[in-house]
Amino acid sequence: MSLAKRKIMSRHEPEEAVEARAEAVVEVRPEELRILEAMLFASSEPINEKDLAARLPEGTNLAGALERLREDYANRGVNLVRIDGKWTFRTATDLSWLLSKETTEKRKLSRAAIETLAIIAYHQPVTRSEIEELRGVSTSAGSVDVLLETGWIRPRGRRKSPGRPVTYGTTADFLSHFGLDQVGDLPGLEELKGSGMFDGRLPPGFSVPMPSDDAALRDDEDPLEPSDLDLGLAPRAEPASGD
Amino acid sequence: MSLAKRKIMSRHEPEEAVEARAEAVVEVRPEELRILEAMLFASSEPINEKDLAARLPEGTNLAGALERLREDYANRGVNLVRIDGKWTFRTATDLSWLLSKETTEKRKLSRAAIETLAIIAYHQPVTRSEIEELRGVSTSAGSVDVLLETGWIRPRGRRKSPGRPVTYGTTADFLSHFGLDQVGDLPGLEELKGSGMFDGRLPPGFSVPMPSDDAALRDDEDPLEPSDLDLGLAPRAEPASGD
Amino acid sequence: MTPEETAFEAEFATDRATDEPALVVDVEGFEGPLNLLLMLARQQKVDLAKISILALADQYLTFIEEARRLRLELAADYLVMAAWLAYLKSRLLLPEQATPEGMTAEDMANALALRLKRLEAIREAAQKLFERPQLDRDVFVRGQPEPIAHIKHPQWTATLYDLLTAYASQRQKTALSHVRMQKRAVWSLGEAREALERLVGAASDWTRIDEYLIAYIVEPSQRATVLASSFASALEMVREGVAEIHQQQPFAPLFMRKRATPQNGNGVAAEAGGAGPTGTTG
Repeated sequence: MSLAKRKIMSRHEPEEAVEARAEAVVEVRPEELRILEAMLFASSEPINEKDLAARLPEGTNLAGALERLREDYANRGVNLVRIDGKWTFRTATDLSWLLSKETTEKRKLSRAAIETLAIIAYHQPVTRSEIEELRGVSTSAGSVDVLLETGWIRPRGRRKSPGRPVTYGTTADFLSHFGLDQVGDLPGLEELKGSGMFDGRLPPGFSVPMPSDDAALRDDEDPLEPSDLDLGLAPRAEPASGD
Repeated sequence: MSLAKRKIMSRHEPEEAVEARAEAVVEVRPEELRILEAMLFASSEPINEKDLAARLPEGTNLAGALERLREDYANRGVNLVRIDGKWTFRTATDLSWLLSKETTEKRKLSRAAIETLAIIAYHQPVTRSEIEELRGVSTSAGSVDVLLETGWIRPRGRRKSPGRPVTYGTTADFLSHFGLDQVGDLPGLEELKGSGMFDGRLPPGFSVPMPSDDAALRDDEDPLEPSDLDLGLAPRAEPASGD
Repeated sequence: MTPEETAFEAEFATDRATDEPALVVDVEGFEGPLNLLLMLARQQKVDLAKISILALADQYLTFIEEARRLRLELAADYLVMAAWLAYLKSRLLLPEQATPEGMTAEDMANALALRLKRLEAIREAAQKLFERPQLDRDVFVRGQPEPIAHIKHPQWTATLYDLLTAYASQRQKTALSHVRMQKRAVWSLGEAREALERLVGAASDWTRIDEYLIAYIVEPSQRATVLASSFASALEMVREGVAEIHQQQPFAPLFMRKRATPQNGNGVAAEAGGAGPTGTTG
């Protein structure tokens, strides 16, 4: 039952109904919620809905149960979130002050690398020369290497254009690190569309303005060749079949 | 607030009070509970009360907050538990089955096991030393163990001979796996020759037995003793030293 | 690799208010001339769409001159941009000529403004991205994951063909090369004992064991085992007090005889020791 519903009901129902409902909520917690809680709590990795459904009784409304759980935990110290289409519990963002003491400081990315990551994220699939054009500098090799090392980007294919440059995109780790359900949820995408950011490289009439980390290659991409992998070009690439 | 208290209150208070309380519980979750939740969730090990108290606002009733949290989670899929004086979340014990995943995995029998199985199929009832003699190599106990695990062979009795070795035969599962109506349907010498499995250079007098898996013991067999089963001997091996 | 950024106050900007932020330029070129242009453009404090490209070009060129006066080594990108801007500036200042084959100066200026706008947009996007709560910095996953135990149940597979070929090939192999190892004849201690008891029962005087044994040795190959077992059994019989044994010197013949009629007690002891009564077969 949603929070909103509960409030409305408590306002319009007689006392007994409220009481009965309160008891139902508190005491007889539906088994599917308990199962979801247990599975999601136990794992540190997000779990996809198929795997969750596999452990639930037949006919359970998974989407409904997840939504109910999400609401249950919305104001707790631990929240249920969806990352890359999968579900996981994470600590509430406003409590970061509490926990950050425990962690060691991660290496900070240079501004060039941050900018390069943003270009890859918002512009994917994108080649190095396109990154360079956007940034107006001709030396982005270092940034790309650093980003490959973080595991947040991956070479995903080769552009069908002279020189067949490698195209880059983001990984599931990227979504997980920034707590995104999908690249479509990147902040400020609308503003970027408004800035004409996506117009530049697209031929007229070609309307794929949104970034996509879909493993499926675009029409203008060829797959990476085995030799690309041998060269260590794609050491961190996710298997194409990974999702 | 404890569960018991909440129930009592909802029974004796006017509707407004119940509503106010319900909202208080749902919406304004005390910060100390959120902090405890987040800390206990994210910590890599159970936390003692001193460390918990260090992160809480001054003057917080830690024992009360922990008790409240313990009750909050008592009927959830995850419980707050105290282990060795420290606090941690654990999957509810009745849901531990969720945390194991059972899969079947296809595995091919080793060459030695197949050979041993073939001898047992054709020559049953047969003892391990007879298998060894037929195979011309000392059969590893492992092959027989693996075959017992497949459910395709069974110990059927003990040979009336010094040492009273266990005799083995095939099971109904064996027939079902290999698509045989009866073990007598296994091809005989002429059929084997005809299908090219023997290349013709066989010594005179060479024969292939007409196999039978009749459950009735033969004249030279004694039944297994109850102790064979009790000792786990039956699924395991011949009692070379057993008697 | 973090670009080593070199900061210096842009001294040329004398016409600007002193409270404006100092320009920070990485001369190694990791940020690039577009970045510099963007910083200069921001100082115009207008919408990038309404920026004066001419003024911007002037500021950029002034900056480059200043940098050269300070003998800063600028990356080539900066110089290329300077040359391009100088060209653009000259085109913008000249009356526009219709050149069907190329872009007009205005197109070029607009294209530059668009590039700046894009760079700014991606900058803002990057900032928003990194303002998001980040894993292991702001938000945390379960610290004590309870691993899902994976219980594998093997499902064994084999085909009838495997079975039959395995059967045929091993039967064939053993049928052709099966050598029945002759069971090695070993004279057991029991056999030796029995023989020796017969020996000492038959003769009460010293008897050479080896002489006696030769009668038993059918095959020369058994000589060693017969000798060893007999000797061991003889020692056992001596220990039990049933017989006596003596030898003149190392490697000399061994002599054995029944012990002189034992006392009652001894006899009982010998029998209790499990030895068969002597002379039963005599």
